[in-house]
Amino acid sequence: MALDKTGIAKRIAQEIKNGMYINLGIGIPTLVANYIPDGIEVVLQSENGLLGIGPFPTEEEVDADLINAGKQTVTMRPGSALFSSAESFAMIRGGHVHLTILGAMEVSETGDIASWKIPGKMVKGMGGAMDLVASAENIIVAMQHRSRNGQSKLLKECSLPITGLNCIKKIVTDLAVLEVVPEGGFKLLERAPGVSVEEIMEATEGKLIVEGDVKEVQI
Amino acid sequence: MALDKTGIAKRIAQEIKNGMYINLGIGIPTLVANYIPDGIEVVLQSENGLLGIGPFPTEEEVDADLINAGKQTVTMRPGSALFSSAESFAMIRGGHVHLTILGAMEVSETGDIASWKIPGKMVKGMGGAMDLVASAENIIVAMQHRSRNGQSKLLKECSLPITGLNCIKKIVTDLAVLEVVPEGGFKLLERAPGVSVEEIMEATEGKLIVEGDVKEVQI
Amino acid sequence: MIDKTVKGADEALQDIQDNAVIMLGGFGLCGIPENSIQALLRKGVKGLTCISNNAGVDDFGIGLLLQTRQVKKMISSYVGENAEFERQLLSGELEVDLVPQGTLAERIRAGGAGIPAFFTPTGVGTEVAEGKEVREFEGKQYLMESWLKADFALVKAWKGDTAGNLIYKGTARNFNPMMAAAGKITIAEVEELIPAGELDPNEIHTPGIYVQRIFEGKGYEKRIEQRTIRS
Amino acid sequence: MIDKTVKGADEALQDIQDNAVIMLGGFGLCGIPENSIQALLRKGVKGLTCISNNAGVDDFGIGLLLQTRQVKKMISSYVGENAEFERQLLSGELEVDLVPQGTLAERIRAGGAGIPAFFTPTGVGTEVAEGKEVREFEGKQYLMESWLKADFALVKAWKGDTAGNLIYKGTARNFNPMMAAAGKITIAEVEELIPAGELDPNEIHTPGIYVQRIFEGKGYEKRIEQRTIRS
Repeated sequence: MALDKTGIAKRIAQEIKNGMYINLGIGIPTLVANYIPDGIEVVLQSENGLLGIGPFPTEEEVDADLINAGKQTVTMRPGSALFSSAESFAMIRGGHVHLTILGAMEVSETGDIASWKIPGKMVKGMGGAMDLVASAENIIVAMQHRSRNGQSKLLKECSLPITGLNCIKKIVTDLAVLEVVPEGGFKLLERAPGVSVEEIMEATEGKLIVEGDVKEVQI
Repeated sequence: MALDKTGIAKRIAQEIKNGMYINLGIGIPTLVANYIPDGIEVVLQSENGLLGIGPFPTEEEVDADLINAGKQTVTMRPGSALFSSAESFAMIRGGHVHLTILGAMEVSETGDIASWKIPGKMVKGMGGAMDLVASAENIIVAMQHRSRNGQSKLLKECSLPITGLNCIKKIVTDLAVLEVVPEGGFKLLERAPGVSVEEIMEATEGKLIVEGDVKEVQI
Repeated sequence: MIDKTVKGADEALQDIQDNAVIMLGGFGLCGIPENSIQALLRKGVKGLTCISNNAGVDDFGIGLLLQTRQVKKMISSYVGENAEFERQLLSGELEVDLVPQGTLAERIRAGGAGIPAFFTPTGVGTEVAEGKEVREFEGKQYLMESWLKADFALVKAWKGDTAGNLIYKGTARNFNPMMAAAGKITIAEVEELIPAGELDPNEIHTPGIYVQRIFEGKGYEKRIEQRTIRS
Repeated sequence: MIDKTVKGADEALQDIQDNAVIMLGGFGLCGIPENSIQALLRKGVKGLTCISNNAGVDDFGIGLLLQTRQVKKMISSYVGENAEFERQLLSGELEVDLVPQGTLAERIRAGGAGIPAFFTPTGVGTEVAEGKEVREFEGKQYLMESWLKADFALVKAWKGDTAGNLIYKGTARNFNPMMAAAGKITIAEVEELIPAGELDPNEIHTPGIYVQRIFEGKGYEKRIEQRTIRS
């Protein structure tokens, strides 16, 4: 059974270590915040100028001057800090954010990511995604293994304009957990419960590396 | 009669216009603050992170955490702001400080200034002087016309390592007020009371430009 | 201290001309100069180049200036959420220069700080790198990016004093501090304008040296784009 | 929130090795990390490269580390007021790299901000330009300068919380914020350490992300170099 969005978020949450500063993208990555294990202390960064994102506000707490990068109203945890966009991206570019989790339209077997533009369709802009993928040491992509029309999103090469080159280290999809290896290729680390290696192979256009027995995701 | 240090400071104070942000160097430039005319509102910048330098503190007001760039204890005027050294030099480099007044060991007829190093003797470092002279649109030098051993400090070319190239616009010495003209040369604007053009010419190694009648400094 | 107070947005913006390059603070609709945008609408200047992280929504923020066709060019990082924008872009009426958000923030910071160019890893190998110098430092590739400056920077703060010192609130700070420093003329609108000397010098986000004109704004709507509530 | 508290300077500096590159905050003797300097003296690490705007005085600040010959190299903008420094420099025991103050501040800021190089007008045509690339932008010449980073940044703040957020006081801020961001390991000593959540997030000068270890310092002398009084 393939993982649903919650399942993907739960699996990614297992990658989170105590003391990490983390930037979560819009969509599934945002859900990850809900599944961080007890006893693990992390700080969530919002690139519009906040360290220490808290839960959504109650009706009474809503403050138009306090939003996250998805323009949603948020709150602050104790120990938060506010700063400018220049300072925020100084943090990102300077490698101070330990982990970035974001969505993608395509990932290549060399770790390229395409996520910001579909030529001919509306171009909304890259926002902070290009800065994040160019800078973070550790980037995890959360996405569906195939597009809505069934095409693999794990490719030999990206077909869409890329957001960053050779930057993705790990991918968690509805079907599998994969590592992009330095020599190129998606190494299959785990498969979704009940999903066979063959199914994953079929859904992966890029080079899939399977070594020994591949265990199932535990969430 | 040549101007004394107070006289030089008083003459420079006449150059100050309402609304200016000003950086004053150590020595005579610091004295200028005492002679800013009534009704002229200016803000003094200290490159270690303060806009709005006030007078020296009383014994009770002394605060080790509030000093100027000369490491003297100071106070803040109402409306002051504190900031980091990076922000301070962003202000300077970005041209936000309107006027810099500083001392010099030599000035050349093309506006070069030497003020930071005497080879073979102790080198203390340039501090913020190189940033100030490279950035300010308007720089006035306050100095003695000749060195202690009688040599001119207004030269064809600087003999000491320079602090900045083609940057000095105006010089106020004990003998004269001079403008460095774009085509090269010190144009004599004013002479100290009772000091003759000939005396100034003799004390000036670089090209001295004298046009018409040169009036006396009024202080 | 120098008093930079003006009566309101119309007086502050009286000398903006057609084809001016302007910066507008804000992230989404958070921290935008609402009063100055209204004054631009009233004044009707055209051919504007607007440097702003976003382009507002159809009926608020910079979206209003798009409706009246006062904008010739946008320099932004993200311009979704705006149907009129999309129409003008596809029809060729509007030029758009998309810049990664961190690069945009740093280019504006560089403009204020007198740094004409700098190197960033952002965008290497992407469309953004086209025509730009690439150089390797310590084994990694970087792009050279240049400063951004503006004829007018329109910023919004929470509190300000008559000397132009500003304090922002929450995430409404965003692009405002860098823009304040990068404008030849910086116009600050604040929710509360107080006499110089009443703000703690240690808490000031934008020192007054960067601000040429300041006024207390009126009738802030502070529209929320995504009102998300916890149950 | 992540708790970064350590007991004191000795614990904070326990893994500093000989030949480390360290940054030390402060301007003159204002805002220097007094406790961390004492710990360096106790630990006796040698061959240090010290990046600091100044070099202290003979018997205080970095001057103490010069007395014990623990410093191999200084990167500073101004090193007057120090006879032992002068002696070591003239005898060739000490390497010194003099950097204009604004360039020093910006190079450190670049180190923390992931910018390997930038252009500045400072030093064009001077000794500082030797061996550096010069380039023209908009009719003016600029030098290319590179980032500075450190193995350890030792900073001093007024108040700090257990999450590493810092607030400085007066002009004791100076180089501390940029250095906090440019250290692989940043050690902050504060006059008052308080629990996370008690500082206003809007008033923080250095966000905790930059700080790895924090402790409450003891016995600050805060020596004044030029005690100038108005009568």
